[in-house]
Amino acid sequence: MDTNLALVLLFAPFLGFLINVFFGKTLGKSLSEIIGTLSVAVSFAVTIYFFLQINQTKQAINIDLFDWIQISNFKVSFGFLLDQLSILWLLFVTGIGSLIHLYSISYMHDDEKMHTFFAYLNLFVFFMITLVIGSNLLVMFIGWEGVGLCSYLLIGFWYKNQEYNDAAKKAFIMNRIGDLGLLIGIFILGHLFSTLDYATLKTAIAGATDLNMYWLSAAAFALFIGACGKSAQIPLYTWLPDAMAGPTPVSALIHAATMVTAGIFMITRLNFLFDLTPDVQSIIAVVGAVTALVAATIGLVQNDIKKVLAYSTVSQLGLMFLALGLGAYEVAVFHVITHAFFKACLFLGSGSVIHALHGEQDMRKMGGLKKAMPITFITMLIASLAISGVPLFSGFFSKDEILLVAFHHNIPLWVVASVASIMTAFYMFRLMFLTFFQEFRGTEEQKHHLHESPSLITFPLIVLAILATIGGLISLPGHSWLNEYLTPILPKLASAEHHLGTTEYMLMAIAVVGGLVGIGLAYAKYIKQNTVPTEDSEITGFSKVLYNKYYVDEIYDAIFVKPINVLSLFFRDTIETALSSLVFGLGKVTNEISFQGKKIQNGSIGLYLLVFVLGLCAIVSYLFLAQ
Amino acid sequence: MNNILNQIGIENYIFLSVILFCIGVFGVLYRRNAIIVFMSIEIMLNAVNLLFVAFSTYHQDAQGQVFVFFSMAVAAAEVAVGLAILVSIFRNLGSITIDNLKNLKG
Amino acid sequence: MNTLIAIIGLGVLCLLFEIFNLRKAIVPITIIGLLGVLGLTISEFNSAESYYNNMIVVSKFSTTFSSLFIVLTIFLVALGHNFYENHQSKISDFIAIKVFLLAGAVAMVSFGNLAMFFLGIEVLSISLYILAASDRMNLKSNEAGMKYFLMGSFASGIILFGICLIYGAMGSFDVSEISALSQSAELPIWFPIGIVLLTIGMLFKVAAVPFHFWAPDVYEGSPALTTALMSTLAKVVAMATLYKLLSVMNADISESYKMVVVVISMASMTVGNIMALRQTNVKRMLAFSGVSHAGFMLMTLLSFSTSAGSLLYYASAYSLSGIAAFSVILYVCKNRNNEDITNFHGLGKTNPLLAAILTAALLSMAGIPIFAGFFAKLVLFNQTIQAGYLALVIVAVVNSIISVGYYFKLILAMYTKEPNEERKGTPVVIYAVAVVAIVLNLVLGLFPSLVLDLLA
Amino acid sequence: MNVSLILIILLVGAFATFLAGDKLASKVAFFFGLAAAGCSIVLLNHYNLGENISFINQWITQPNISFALKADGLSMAMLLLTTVLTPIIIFSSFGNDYKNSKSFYALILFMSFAMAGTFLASDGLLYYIFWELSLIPIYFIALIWGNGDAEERKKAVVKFFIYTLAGSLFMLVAFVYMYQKAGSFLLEDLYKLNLTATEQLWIFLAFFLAYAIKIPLIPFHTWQANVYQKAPTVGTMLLSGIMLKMGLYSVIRWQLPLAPLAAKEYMYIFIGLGIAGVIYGSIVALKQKDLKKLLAYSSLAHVGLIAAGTYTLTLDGLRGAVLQMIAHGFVVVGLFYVAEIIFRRYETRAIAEMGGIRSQTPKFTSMFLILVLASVALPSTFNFVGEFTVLYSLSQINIWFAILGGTTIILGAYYMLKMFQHAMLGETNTKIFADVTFNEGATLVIIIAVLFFFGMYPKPIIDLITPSLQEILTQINRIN
Repeated sequence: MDTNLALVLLFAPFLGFLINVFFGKTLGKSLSEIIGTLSVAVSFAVTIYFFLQINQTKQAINIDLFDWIQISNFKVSFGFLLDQLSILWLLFVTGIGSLIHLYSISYMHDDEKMHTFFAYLNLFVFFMITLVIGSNLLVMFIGWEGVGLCSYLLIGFWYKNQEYNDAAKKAFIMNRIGDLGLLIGIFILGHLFSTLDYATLKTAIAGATDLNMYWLSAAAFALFIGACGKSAQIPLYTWLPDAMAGPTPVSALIHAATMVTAGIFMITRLNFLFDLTPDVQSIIAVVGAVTALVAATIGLVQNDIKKVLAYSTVSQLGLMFLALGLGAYEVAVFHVITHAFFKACLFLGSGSVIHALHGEQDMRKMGGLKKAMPITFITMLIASLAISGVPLFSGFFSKDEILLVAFHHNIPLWVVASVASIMTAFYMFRLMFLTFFQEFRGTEEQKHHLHESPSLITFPLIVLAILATIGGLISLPGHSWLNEYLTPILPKLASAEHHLGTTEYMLMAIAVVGGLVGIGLAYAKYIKQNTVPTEDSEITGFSKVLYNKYYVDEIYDAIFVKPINVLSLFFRDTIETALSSLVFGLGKVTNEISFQGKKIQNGSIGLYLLVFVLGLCAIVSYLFLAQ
Repeated sequence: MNNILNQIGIENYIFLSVILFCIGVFGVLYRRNAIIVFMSIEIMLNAVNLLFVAFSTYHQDAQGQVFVFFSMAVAAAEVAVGLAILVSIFRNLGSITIDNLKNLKG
Repeated sequence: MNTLIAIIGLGVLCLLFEIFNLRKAIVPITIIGLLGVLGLTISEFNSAESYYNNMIVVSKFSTTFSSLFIVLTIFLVALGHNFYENHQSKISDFIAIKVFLLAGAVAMVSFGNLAMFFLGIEVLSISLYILAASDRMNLKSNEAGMKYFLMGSFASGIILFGICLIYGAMGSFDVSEISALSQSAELPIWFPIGIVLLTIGMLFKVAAVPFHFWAPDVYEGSPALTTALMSTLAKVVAMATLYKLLSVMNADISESYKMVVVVISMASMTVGNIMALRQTNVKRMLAFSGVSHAGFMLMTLLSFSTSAGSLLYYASAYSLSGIAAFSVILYVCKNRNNEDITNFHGLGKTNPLLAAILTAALLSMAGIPIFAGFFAKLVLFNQTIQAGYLALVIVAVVNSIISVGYYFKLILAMYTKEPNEERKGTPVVIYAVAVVAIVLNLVLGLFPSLVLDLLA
Repeated sequence: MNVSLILIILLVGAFATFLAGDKLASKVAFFFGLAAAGCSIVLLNHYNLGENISFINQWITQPNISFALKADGLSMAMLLLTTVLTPIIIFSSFGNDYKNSKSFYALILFMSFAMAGTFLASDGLLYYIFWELSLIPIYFIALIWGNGDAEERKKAVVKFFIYTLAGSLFMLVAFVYMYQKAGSFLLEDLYKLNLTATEQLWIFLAFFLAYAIKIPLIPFHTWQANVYQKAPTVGTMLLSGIMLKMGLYSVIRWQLPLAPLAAKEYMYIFIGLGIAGVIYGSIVALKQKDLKKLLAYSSLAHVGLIAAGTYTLTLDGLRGAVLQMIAHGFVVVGLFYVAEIIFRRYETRAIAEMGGIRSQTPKFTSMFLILVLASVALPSTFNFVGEFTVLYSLSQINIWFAILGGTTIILGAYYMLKMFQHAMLGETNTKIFADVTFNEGATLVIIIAVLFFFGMYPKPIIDLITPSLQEILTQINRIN
C-alpha cells in the first residue's frame, strides 16, 4: 500500500509530464493546465497522507524497488526512503508546487507553448520528489541532476532569445561543477563504507572504530561543493541571478523555494557525516556568512525587481548554510520552510507586477502600484516584513534563531549575519517603495492598462502570504514542534536545551531593531527624499562595483571561460595541426626520400654495373677480409 | 700437363684468370661502346673458361673441360642475341654507345 | 625428367605449328599441352628420382615449384592470345620462347649438377633477353633488352666464375658430392668465395638491392606481357633456384653470411618500397614492389630446414596476385603507349569487375587478410622470428606499412578519379585469367595448408 | 545453436545484397541485419541457459591456426551491440539515396561480419584477420560514398587506413612472437604463457599501438576527426558506434590478460593518457565548427575515459568500461544520425549555419536533446551507469584521476549544450526544417528507448558481462 502510494506520489507528476509532452497540443490549453496542476496536487495529497501517517507512527518507510547499479563492493538499489525529513520537504515541494502550477495557469496563459511549460514544471516536480525521497545518494543524484536539467529547460524556456539560453547553459554547467564535487564525495563514501544508502551509511559511520578523518573530511568537503553548486553559494552562485531569465513562476518554484534548497537538504540528510568533520563545518559556516553578506550588498543596488529577489535568495541561502555550518540543521530547515513561503510569495508578487506591466522588470519604471494592485501589494508587503525579520512574521523566528546560533558559536559570524539581515530589510523595502509607492514612472500606455492580476494569480499570493505570516508557528522559541518532529533525523535535538535567557532576548531585540533600521533607511531614502535610482551609465564609485556584482562574472570569464576557449583554439589550431602534420610528415619525408632516390636511378648502365661491382666487393670484403 | 701445373702452381692460374676477369669487369665498367662491352664480357667468360681447364687438369677430371664447351656454346648464343638487339638499336638510334640508352630511368 | 622432355617437345611443336600454318590453334593447343604437363608433373610428386648421373633430380621441391611455374606459364600463354593479336606472324615464336623458358625454369629447380643449373639459367635468361627486346621498333623495348642483356650476361659471368671456383675447390659439379664434401674436410677459400659469387649472381636475377637497378628500367621498357612474365615467373624461378642452391650445397651457412642476407633483405624491402612511392608508371611501380618482395622472400634463406613450404607459398601468393594485376594492366593499357597511372582513372566505374580484381591483387601484395599475401607474410614472419631475427621482422612490418602507400595510390586512382575515356570490348581470356588467378589466390588465403603442407 | 551461424548470415547477406541489385539492396541488407540480430538474441538465450557457445575447427596446421569462436558474456554483449546497431544503422540510411547502393550495403554487412568476428574470435590470428578485414569495407565506404572535397577526403581516408594498419601490424608481430612460445594462437594457450616482464612490456606496447590508434587515444587520434567528418554518416556510425569499441574490447580481451605485468607496472601512465584524452578531447570539441567533427572529439573524450577505466584493472573499471562502451555506441550513433537528419534538410554540417530549428520541430528537438543529455551522462540514462562506474573505479586508484576524469561531466556539458544552443535554439531559421519522417523518428526512438531502459535497469547487462570480466581479472592477476 505504502509502496503503491509512494509510486503514485512520484509518478503522478511524471505522468503529467508525459501527457503534456505527447498530447499537450491536442489536449488544448485548459486540459493541459488542469492535468499539469492536478498531477502535482495528487502528489501533495499523498504527501499529506504520509505526513499524517508518520506523525502517528514515527516510522520511516523504506521502499526498495530493484538493484540499479552494481559496484564491486556494493550495490545501489533503486529505493525510496520516506522519513520525517523527506516528507517535510515533500510537503512544501508539492504544496508550493501546486500553488505555483495554479499561478502559472493564468501567468503563462498567453504563451503558445503552455503545454511544454507545464510539462517541464511537472518533470521538475518529479525529479525534485526523486531527489527528496531517494533512499541513497545515487538515487538522490538522479533527482539532483534532473532538477538541474529542468532548471536548464525552464530558464531557457524562451529559447529564441540566445541570452536566455546562455543563462540556462550557465546554470547547468555551474551546477555540474558542483555535481562533480558531489560525485567525488559519493565515491569517497562508497570507498570508505561500501554503501551509499543513508541508513546503512549512518550505522556504518556510527559503528566505525577508526575513521579515517582525512578522507571523511574530504568527502564532506566534496559533498559541500555539490551543495554550493545547487544552492548557489560562493563561489558557484553567479548562475542564480542569471537564471531569472526564466518565467517568473519558475523563479519562484525552482530558484527560490525548492531546487536551491537541495543542498541544505543533502547536508541535513548527511548530518551524521558533517557532525564528524568540524573543519568542513567551519568552512560551510564561513562560506554561508560571506555569501549572505556579499549577495546582500549586491542586492542593495540592483534595479531589476527579479534580480533583487535573486540576490536576496542567495543571501538567505547563505544564512541557512551558516546555520548548517554551526550544526544547527533544524534551524536551517526551519528557515528553508519560512523562506520558501515568503520568497515564493515575493517572486509570485513580482511576477504579478511584471505581468501587469507587460514584461517590465526595471523598478525605475514602476512606482505607485499599490492602488492599482492592492492584493499584490499587501501580500508582498507581508512577505517583505517576514523576510526583514519583523516580529511575529515567520521570518522573524527563523532568522532570529540563526543569529542566535551564530552568536553562541562565533561573534564575528553573528555580526556578518546581522549586517546582512539589516541590508536585507533595506533592499526589500527599497523594492517595495520603488514599486508600489510614489508616482508611476512608466509609459502612459502601461499606466492605462494597470490592473490587479486575476484571481488565479492572487489566490496563491494570498495563501503564501498567510503562510509567510504564520509559518513561524512550527518552531516557536522554547516550544518547537519542528525540532520534535525532526528528532529521529537529528538525534541531538533530543538533548538540546530550550530555554530563553536574557542574552536571547537581547539578541532578538537587536535583530528587530536592525531590521527596523533597514526599513527606516529605505523609507528615508526612497519615500522622504523620493530618490529614484540613477541610469546605469551614471552609477559611479563603489555602487558601480556593487551594481556590477563585484565584476565576479567578468572575473570568472577571465579566469576560466576565456582561458578554456583560448586553449581550445590553441589545441584546435596548433596542437591538432602539429600532431596531424607529424603523421603526415612521416609520409612526406618518405616521399621526399623516394623523390631523391629517383635521381640515383638515372638510367646509366655504367652506374648500375658500378654499384653491382661495389656491392659485390663490399660483400666479399665483409665476409672474408673483415674476419 | 701435370708437371707444368706442378711447376707453376694452381694459384698462379687462379691469379691469371682473376686478373683477366677483372680486366673484363673494368672493360665493362669503363667502355661505352656496346661492342667493346660485349667483348669485355667475353673476356670475363673466357677467363673463367681458362680457370675451368686449369682446375680440370688439377683435379684430373674431365668434367671441367666439358663444362667449358657448355659455357662457350652458351656464350655464343648470348652474343647472337645481344648482337641482334644491338642491330635493332642501331637501326632505331643510329648509334651503339650505351650512354645513349638513358630513356628508362627514375 | 619427363616434365622437362614434355615441355621441350611442346616448344618444338609450337614451332612446327607455324610451319603447318596452324597459328590459330597454337595458344589453345599449348595450354592443353601445358595442362597435360602439369598433370604429369603432379603425378611425379611422390616419386623422388634422379636421372642421367644426377643431372636431374626430381623431388617434392622440384615438382611443386615446377607445377607452379607451369601454372604461371599457362596464364601467360593465355594472356598472349590477346596481347599478340597484332603480331600474328610471330605468335608461334613468342609462345615457343615462353615454353622454352619454362623448360629452363624447370631445369633450374630440378638440377642435380651445376652444369644443368647453368644451362637452365642461361636458357631462361636468353629467352628473357629476346622477349624484353621483342618489340623491335620500339626504342624503349630495345633499350630494355640491351640493359637486361648487358647486365644479365655480366651476372652470368659472375655465376660462372662462382661455379668455377666451387669446382676448383671440390672437383665436382654434382651438388650432392659438393654438399658431402663441404661438411667434412678443411675447405679451400675458393669454395666460400664461389658460393658468394653464385649467390650474388642469383641475387641479381631476383633483383635484390644493390643488384636491382636493371629491374625497373627493364620492366618499364619491355612489352607488358614480358614484364608480367619477368615479375612473376622469372622472379619466383630465380628465388626458388637460389633457395635450392644454397640449401642443397651448403646446409649450414655461417652467421656472418646470414648477416649479409639479413642486410640485403632489409635493404631490398626498404629501397624497393620507398622507390615505388613516387612512380607514376604502373609497371615501374610493380618492379620496385617486386624488389621489395624479393627482400621478403630472402627471409626464407635464414631458416632452410623449415622454410621451403613458406617460400612456395609466398611465391604462389605473390605470382598469382601478380598475374591478376598484370592481366588488368594488359587490359587497361592495351593500345596505349604507356602504363601511366592516369590510364587507371575511373576504372572502378567503367569496369568494376576488373577494378575489384586489381584491388584484390594489390591488397594481397600488401598483405591484407584474407588474401594469400597475408598468410605468406605471416608464415615468413613466424619463421624469421623463430630463427631469431626480430629486427628484420620489424623492418619488414614497417615496410609493409609503406607499401600500402603506393598500392593504394592505384586503388585510389581507380575509385576516386573520373574516367578519362570509354574502354570497349570484353576480352574473355583476360577476364578468365584475372578471375582464375585471383580466385586461386583467395583459395590459397582461405586454405593455406593446401600449399604450406606440401613441403613440410 | 552454432555461433558461426551469425557470421555466415552476415557474410551471405553481404553477397545476397550485392546480387540483389541497387533497388533492393537496402531492404535485403536490412533483412539480413535483422536476421543476425535475431540470431544473436537466440544465442544470448542459449548462453543464459548455461550452454557453452563455442566453435573450434583446425584451420591451418602449420602454423597452427584454428577457426575458433567463443562467446562468453563479454563477447555476447559486444556481439549484441554489433548486430543490433547494424540494422539500426542500415534502417537509418533508408532516407538517403546512394549511388551503386548494392556495393554500399554489401560493404556494410561485410564490415558488420568482420566486426562480429573480431568480437567472437578466440584464436589470436583469426581475431587479427577479422580485425584487419573490418578495415577494408570502411575504407571504401568512406572513400567512395563520403562527402566533401575528393582530394581532402582521399588524404584523410588513406591516412586513416595506413595509420591503423601500421598499428595493427605490430600487434601481429606480438602475436607471432607469442606463438613461438605457445605453439598455438588459441587464447587459452596464450593465457598459459609465462612471459618475462620485459617480454610483456614489448607485447603490451605492440598491442597498445594497435589499440591506441584504433580507439583512438591521444596523441594517436589525428585520423579520427577528419574521417568522421568525411565519411558518409552510415560509415561514421559504424566507425564510432562499433569499430572503436573493437579497440576497447581488445584491450580487455587481449592486451591486459596477455601482458598483465606491464599493465600493472605502467598503469598510471596509461590511465593518465586516457584521462588526458578526456580533457583534451573536451577542450578541442569546444571550438569545433563542424557538427560531425565536434561529435568526433566528444567521442575522443568519452573513449579516453573508457580506456582509463579498463586500465585500472579493477572489476569496476572493466565493467564500467564495457557498460559505457555499449552506451556510447548507441548514443553516438544517435547523435551522428541527428547530424545526418539536419544535413538532409539544410545541406550543411556547420553549426553556425544552423540554429532556430527548435521552433520548427519540437519532436526532433526533444530527441536531440535527450541524446545530448545521454551523452553528457545524465543519471537515468545508460551512459551514467557506465560513467559512474568508471569514475568510481578511477577514484579507487587515485582520487585525482576521478576528479580530472570527472571534468568530462563539466566540459562535456559545456560543449554539448553550446552546440545544442547554436544548432537548435534561437530565432526561427529562415530555412524550412521539415519534421522528422517516420523512419527517422523510429530510429531515434529505438535508440533512446535502449538508453533509458538500460539506464534504469542495467542489471541484465551487468549480469551478462560480470562473470567473464571476473575470469579475465583472474587471468590478469595470475602472476603476482
